[in-house]
Amino acid sequence: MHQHHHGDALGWTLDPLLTVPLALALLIFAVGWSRLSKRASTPVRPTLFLCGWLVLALSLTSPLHEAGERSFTMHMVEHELIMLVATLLLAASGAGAILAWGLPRPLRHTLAGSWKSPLQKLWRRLTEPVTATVIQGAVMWVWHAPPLFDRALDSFGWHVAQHACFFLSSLLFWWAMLHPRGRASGYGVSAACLFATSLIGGALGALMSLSSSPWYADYAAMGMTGIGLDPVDDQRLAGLIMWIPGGAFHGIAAMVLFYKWLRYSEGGARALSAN
Amino acid sequence: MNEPPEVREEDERLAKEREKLARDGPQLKGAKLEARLERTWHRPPGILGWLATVDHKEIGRRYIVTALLFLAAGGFLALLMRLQLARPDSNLISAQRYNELFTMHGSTMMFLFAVPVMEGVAVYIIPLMLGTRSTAFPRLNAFSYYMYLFGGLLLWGAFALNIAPDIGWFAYTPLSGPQFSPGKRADIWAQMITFTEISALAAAVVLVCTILKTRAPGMTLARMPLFAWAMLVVAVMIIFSMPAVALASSMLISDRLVGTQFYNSWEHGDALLWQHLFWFFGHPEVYIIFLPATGFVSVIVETFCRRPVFAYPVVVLALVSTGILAFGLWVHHMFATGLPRVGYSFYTAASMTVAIPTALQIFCWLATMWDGRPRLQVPMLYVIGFIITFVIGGLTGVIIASVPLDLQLHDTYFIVAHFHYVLIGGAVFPLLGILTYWYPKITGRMMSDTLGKIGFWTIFLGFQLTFFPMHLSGLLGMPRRVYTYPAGLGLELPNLLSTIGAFVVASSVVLFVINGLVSLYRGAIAPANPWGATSLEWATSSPPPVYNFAHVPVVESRTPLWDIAGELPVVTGLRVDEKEILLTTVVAATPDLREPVPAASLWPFITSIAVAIFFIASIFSPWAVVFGAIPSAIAIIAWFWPKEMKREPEPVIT
Amino acid sequence: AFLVAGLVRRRRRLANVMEDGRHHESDPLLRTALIGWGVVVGTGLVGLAIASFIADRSMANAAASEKLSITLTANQWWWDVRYNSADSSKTLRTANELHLPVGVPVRIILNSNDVIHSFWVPSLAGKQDLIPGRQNDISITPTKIGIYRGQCAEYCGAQHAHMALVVNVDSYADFLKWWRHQLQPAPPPATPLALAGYNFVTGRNCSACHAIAGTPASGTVGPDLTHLASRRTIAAGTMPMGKGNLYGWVADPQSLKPGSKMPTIALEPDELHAVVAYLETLK
Amino acid sequence: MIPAPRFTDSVADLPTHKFGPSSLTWWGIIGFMVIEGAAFGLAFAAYFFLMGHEQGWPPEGRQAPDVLAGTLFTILILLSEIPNTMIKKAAEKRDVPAIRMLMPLLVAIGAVLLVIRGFEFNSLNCRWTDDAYSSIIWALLLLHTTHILTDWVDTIVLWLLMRTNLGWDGRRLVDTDENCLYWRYVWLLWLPIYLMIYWVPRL
Repeated sequence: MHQHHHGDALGWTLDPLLTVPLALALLIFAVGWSRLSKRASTPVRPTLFLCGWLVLALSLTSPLHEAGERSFTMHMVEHELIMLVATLLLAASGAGAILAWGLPRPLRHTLAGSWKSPLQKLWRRLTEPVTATVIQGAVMWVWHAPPLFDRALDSFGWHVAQHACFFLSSLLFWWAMLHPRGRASGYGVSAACLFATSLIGGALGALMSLSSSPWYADYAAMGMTGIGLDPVDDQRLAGLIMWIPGGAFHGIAAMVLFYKWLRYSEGGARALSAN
Repeated sequence: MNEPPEVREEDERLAKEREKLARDGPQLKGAKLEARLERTWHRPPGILGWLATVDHKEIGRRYIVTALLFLAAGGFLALLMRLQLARPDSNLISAQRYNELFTMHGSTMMFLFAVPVMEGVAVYIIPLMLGTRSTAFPRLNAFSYYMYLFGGLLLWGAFALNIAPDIGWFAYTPLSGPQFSPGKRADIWAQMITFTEISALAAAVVLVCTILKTRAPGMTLARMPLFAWAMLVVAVMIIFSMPAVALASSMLISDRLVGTQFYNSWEHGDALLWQHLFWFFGHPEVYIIFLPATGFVSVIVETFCRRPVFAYPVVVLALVSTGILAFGLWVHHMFATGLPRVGYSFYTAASMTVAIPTALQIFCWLATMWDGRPRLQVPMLYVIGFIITFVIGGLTGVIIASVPLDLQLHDTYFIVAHFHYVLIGGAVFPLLGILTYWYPKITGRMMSDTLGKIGFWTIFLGFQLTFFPMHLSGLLGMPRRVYTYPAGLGLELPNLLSTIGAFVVASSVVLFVINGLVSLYRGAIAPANPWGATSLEWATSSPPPVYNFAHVPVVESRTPLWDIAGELPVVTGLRVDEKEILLTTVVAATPDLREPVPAASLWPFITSIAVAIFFIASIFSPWAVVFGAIPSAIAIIAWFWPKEMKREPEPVIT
Repeated sequence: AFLVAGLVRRRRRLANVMEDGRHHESDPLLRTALIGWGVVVGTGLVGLAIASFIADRSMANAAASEKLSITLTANQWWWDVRYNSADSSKTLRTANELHLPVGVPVRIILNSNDVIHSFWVPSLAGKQDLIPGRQNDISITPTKIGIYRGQCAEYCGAQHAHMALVVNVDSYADFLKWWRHQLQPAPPPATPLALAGYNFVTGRNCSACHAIAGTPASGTVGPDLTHLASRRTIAAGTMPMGKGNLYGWVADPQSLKPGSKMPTIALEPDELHAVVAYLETLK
Repeated sequence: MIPAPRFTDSVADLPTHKFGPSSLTWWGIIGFMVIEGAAFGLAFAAYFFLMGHEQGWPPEGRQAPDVLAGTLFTILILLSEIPNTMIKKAAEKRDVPAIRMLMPLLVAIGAVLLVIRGFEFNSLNCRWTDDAYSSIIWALLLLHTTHILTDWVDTIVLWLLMRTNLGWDGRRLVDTDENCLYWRYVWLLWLPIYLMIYWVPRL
C-alpha cells in the first residue's frame, strides 16, 4: 500500500492526475453551458451532470479513496459509486453537446469533422447494448484478477488506470442502456442486458463473498483492515455489496427500462391507462 | 444477384402462380374454407400419425394428462409416507423404502408434475390465446414431450425394478456421490434430470418464440393476456436456470461414472458447489411453478369479475421483477451451511424483497374483485382458496427469510408446511381452477358444477388439515425426511391429523378425476365461450379445430372479445393449401412474415428414442456417449433436412 | 403482524363486496390504495429485516468469548464428541452425548467424516451443517439445566432418522464431576463373566472399530465405548440405555437400525452374555 | 357462438423469410445461445468457486497446461471469422455460388481446429480424474469441443444442402446466415475459456 499507514487520519487525494482532468471537465462544461444557455434549455440535464460529476469527484478525491486503501469494502463502495451512480447520472445527463460547446472553437470543429466517421462509427459499435455489456463485464472481471488488482493498489498510476477503465466502460454501458437506437424495442434489449449485468456482477461478488481466503495480497497482509474486520470478512462484505445491493441496482434499472419498453409497445397509452 | 437466368424466369412464372393460390379471405370462407383447412392441417391417421403429430393441442393434452398421472403417482407415495408417519416408531415401511418414497415424491412432483403441467397447459392454450394456428417449432415441441415422457418412465421404471433413487430430490453431494451411493440409484436420478431439463428447455424456447413472434396482429406486448406474460417470464427463467441443474447433474454423473472429482472434498473438490448450482436452479424453480399459476389467477379473476385485471402494468412488472429477484435468492436455502456471518443481513433483506411484487399482485386481484362483480363459480372458488392459502404460505415464507429464524426452522416440518402451502395453495389450486375453466375449451363439454364445488371444499379443508399441523410438528422439532420419530415428544397428534388430512385430499383428487371423466361423456355441450371470457381462445369453437382459427384475428384492445361489437376483425391472405402461420413483430405485433409450418413427422419421436437410449446406456457404459451420439445426430439431421425445393412464389426479399 | 393485520382487513372488505355485490369504489381510490399497500408491505418488510438484523447481532455477540471448546464430528449415523484441551491427557472422547456446564459459553467445531449432516438442538441453538472438507462452528451458552434432545437435520442417508444427540446441561460442579470421571480409563473387568466379555471385545471384532480407554481396543471408526453405560441412549438415540436394549443391539444391530455401519456378528449365547456383562461395567 | 369475421388487411404479400430478428429461427438460435451461455457462465463460476478455495492454482504438485496448442487454436479460430463473415454477407446477398465456394474452406478450418483440439487435451498436463482442478479444465475444454463439433457437422450439412438445388431456397440462406452467427458465438465463447485454461493458472 503506497505511502499510507494505519492510524493516519484519512486525507483527501488531490493528485493532479485526478484533479486536473476533473477540473478540466467541469470547466469545459461550465463554458459550454454558459454558451448554450443563451439558447433555451431546461436545467435538468446540467443538474444531472453536476450531480454525476460531484459523485465522481468525491468518490475519487475524498477520504473515501484513502479508506479504500485500508479496506476492500470501502474500495468497493468507491467503485460502486463510480460505476453505478456517477456514470449513470453522467450518461443520463446526455451532456455531450454541452461539453462539445465548451471546447475552444478550432478543437470543436476538428472534433466535429472527425466525429462523422470513423470515430462515430466506433462509438456506434461500442454503444451496441450487447457490446457495451460485454465490455463492462470483461473490464470488471479482468481488473479483479489478483495480479492486476494488486498492481493497482501498489501504484498510483495503475490505480488511476483502473478507475479510468471502470469509469469509461460503465459510462459506455449506461449510455448504451439509456440511449438505445430504435426507441421501442431498444429498451427491451437494455432491460435484458441489465439483467445479464446483474448476474455477471453478482457472480463476481458472490465468488468474492463465498471465498475462504482473501484474494488480494495487500489487503491480506493487513492483520485487521481499516473498518475493523479481518481481511477475509472485509472481502466478503465487499463481495456482498457488489452482489446484493449492486445486483439489486441493476435489477431495478432493468425494471424501469422494462416499464418504458412496455409503455412504448402500446402506440398510445390507451391499454395501459385502461384501468 | 448471381443467380443463373433460368431462375429469374422461374421467379416470374412463380409470381404468376402466386396469384392463383388459394388463400383465406372474403372469396374463401365459411364451411368451404374450413374443409380446405381441415385437409391441409390434419395429421396422418393411425398410430404412426399419432406419434408423428405436431399439433400443439394434441401435445398439450398429452402433456397435461401425463403430468396429472404423475401427480396421482406422486400423491400415492405421499399417502404411503403419511401412513408410516401416522404413529411414532412405526415399522410399516423400512428406512430404505421410505427414503426412496420421499425422493420419488419430491422428484416426481417437481420435475414430472409441476413444471410439465404448466408447460402442457401453456402449449395447449397459448397459441389459441395469441390467435395463431400453431406454436413456433412444432416438431421441437413434440420432441420436448417425448423427452419428458421418457424421463418419467425412466424414474418410475427404476422404481418398479427396485432401483429407485434414495438421495432426496435435491441429491446433495457427497451423499449422492460415488462413495456414499454406490449402485445405479443416483445415476437414474441424474439422468431423469437430464431428460426433463432438455424437455423443459425445448418447451421454453418454443414458448418464448411463440409468444414473441406469433401473436395476432395488433396484440402489442401491452395487450397480451397476463397468462402469456407469466409464461414468457417463466420460459426465460427456465432458459437461465435449467442450465445450472444440467451442469450440476452432468458433473455429478461424471463424478460417478468417469471419476471426475468436482464434489470430492478429499481431492480439491467441494461439496457445497453442488448446493450453489442446484439452488441457483432450485430457487427460480419455485417461481417457475408459481408464476404460471398467477397467470391462471389473473385469467380467472378477470373472467369471473367481469372486469379487466386492475393495474395491468403493475402485474406485469411484478411478474418480471419476481423473475429477476428469483436469481438472487438461492443462498437462502443454504443458511445453515456456514455462510459468512457478515452476509446474514444482506440475505435476509434480499429474501424478503421478493414478498413485495407478490403482495402487489395479490392486491391487484383483490382490487379487481372489489371493483368487479365476482361470480362464485368453481374456478373462482379455487382462486379464493388460493389467496387464503397462499397468504399463509407467504407469511411463513417471510418468517423463514430471516436468517436467525430460519436456522431454527430450516429442514423441519415447518418448511414442509410452508412450501406445500406455497406450492399446493399457490400452484395446484389455481391449476385445478384453470383446468375446470379450460375444460370446456379442451373437451367441448362442461364439468359438473356440483361435483366441482364439493371437490373444492374437500380439497381446501383437507389441505388445511394436512398441512397446518405440520407447522406445529416443525416447531416441536420434527426434522424433515425422517422415516420415523420417537413417541413422547408431542408429535403424535399433529402427525395423525396430517395423515387423516392427506386421505381427505386424496379423496377430493379422486373426485376431481371422476368429475373430469364423467363430464367427458355426460357433461353439457360447451358453447364457444361458455364463461363470457375475453381472450382469443374463446373466439373459436370448443374444442378448437385442428387449425385453431379459420381466419387470424386482429386485436385492437387488451380485452378483445369484450370490446368487439359482434364481429371479430381478421386478416386475410394466409395460404390454405399449405400449413402456414403469420409472424408479427416482437413489440408492436405488426404482420411481418408468412411462416411455413412443418408437417407431422416421426423424426422428433425417433430422435427422442435415440437420445433416450444414449442417456440410459451411458449409465452403464461411458462409451454410450460415442455410440449413442451418432444415431442421435443422424436422427436430428433427418429431422431438419428440408423435404423438397421450396421455391416459394413470393414477392420481395428484404 | 403488520402484514397480517393488513391482509385480514383486506379480506374482510372483500367478503363484504361479495355478499352484497356492491362495487362503488372508484379507480383513483384503488390506485391510492395500491400505492399505500406497497408502502405498507415495504415498511413491514424493512421492520422485519431490522428485527432479524438485531436478533442476528445479539446472536453474534453471544458468541464473543468461549470458554469450552468441543469438536463434534458427524458420521453416518452417530456423533463423535471430543472435548479439546491444550493438555492432551485432558482431551476426552465420547459419543452421541454432550455435557455442558450451564452459563458457560462453549464453541463447538463441526466436522464430518462422510456426508453432510446438520447439528440441531432445537431448545439450545439453531442449525449448523457439518460438511466434509469444511469446518463450521457454532457457539452456545446454555441457560437452563436440563436434558435436551438434538438431531441431525440434514438428510444423510438410510438412518437419518436415528441420528439423535443428547445434550445434558449441568451445574458447573456436576459438569466437572462428569468430566473428571470421563477422563478416567475404563475399569478393569471384575467378574469372570465380564472378563470373558472383556476378552471378546478387546480381542476380536469389536476393537477394530471401537476404542475403550485403558484397554487394547483402539478402533476409531465407531463410537468410543469407554463410558458407554453412563450414557442415556444406545446407537445415537435409537433406544434408551438398558440391559435389554444392549442385548438386542449387540445381538443384531441390523434389525434395530437397518443400514447401520455396525455389522451383525453371530454370537454364541454365552458370548453375548459376556459382552453385555462387560459393557455394563463401562459406567 | 363464434363471432363472425370482419375482414381487414391482407397478409398475402408478406414474404416467407427475412434475415435477422424477423426470422423465427433467429429467435430459436438466440434462445439456444442463451441456454448454452448460461451453462458456460455457470461452469466459469464453478471454476472460480473451486479456485477460491485453493491456496494455489493449479493445486500444488500440478503443472499449468502448455500453451502452444491452445494458442494455435485461438489464432486459427479468430482467423476463421474472415470466411465466416464472407459467407454471412454472401447469404444476405443471395450469392449462392460464393457460399458454395467458401463453405468447404470453413469445413476444412473446422477439421483442422478439431485436430488441434486433440493436441490441446494432450497438453493439459493432467487427467480429469486427478483432482477437481483437472476435472473442471477438462470439462471446459470438452464442453467447448462439443460446440465446435456440432457446428462443424451443421456446417457440413449446410454445405451439402447448398450444393443441391435446395440451396436457392431463401429459407436455406437464412439458415446459412444464422449458422454464421452461431459460429461467431462459438469462437467468442472460446476466448474466456482460453484465458481460464491456459493463463489463469499462470497468474
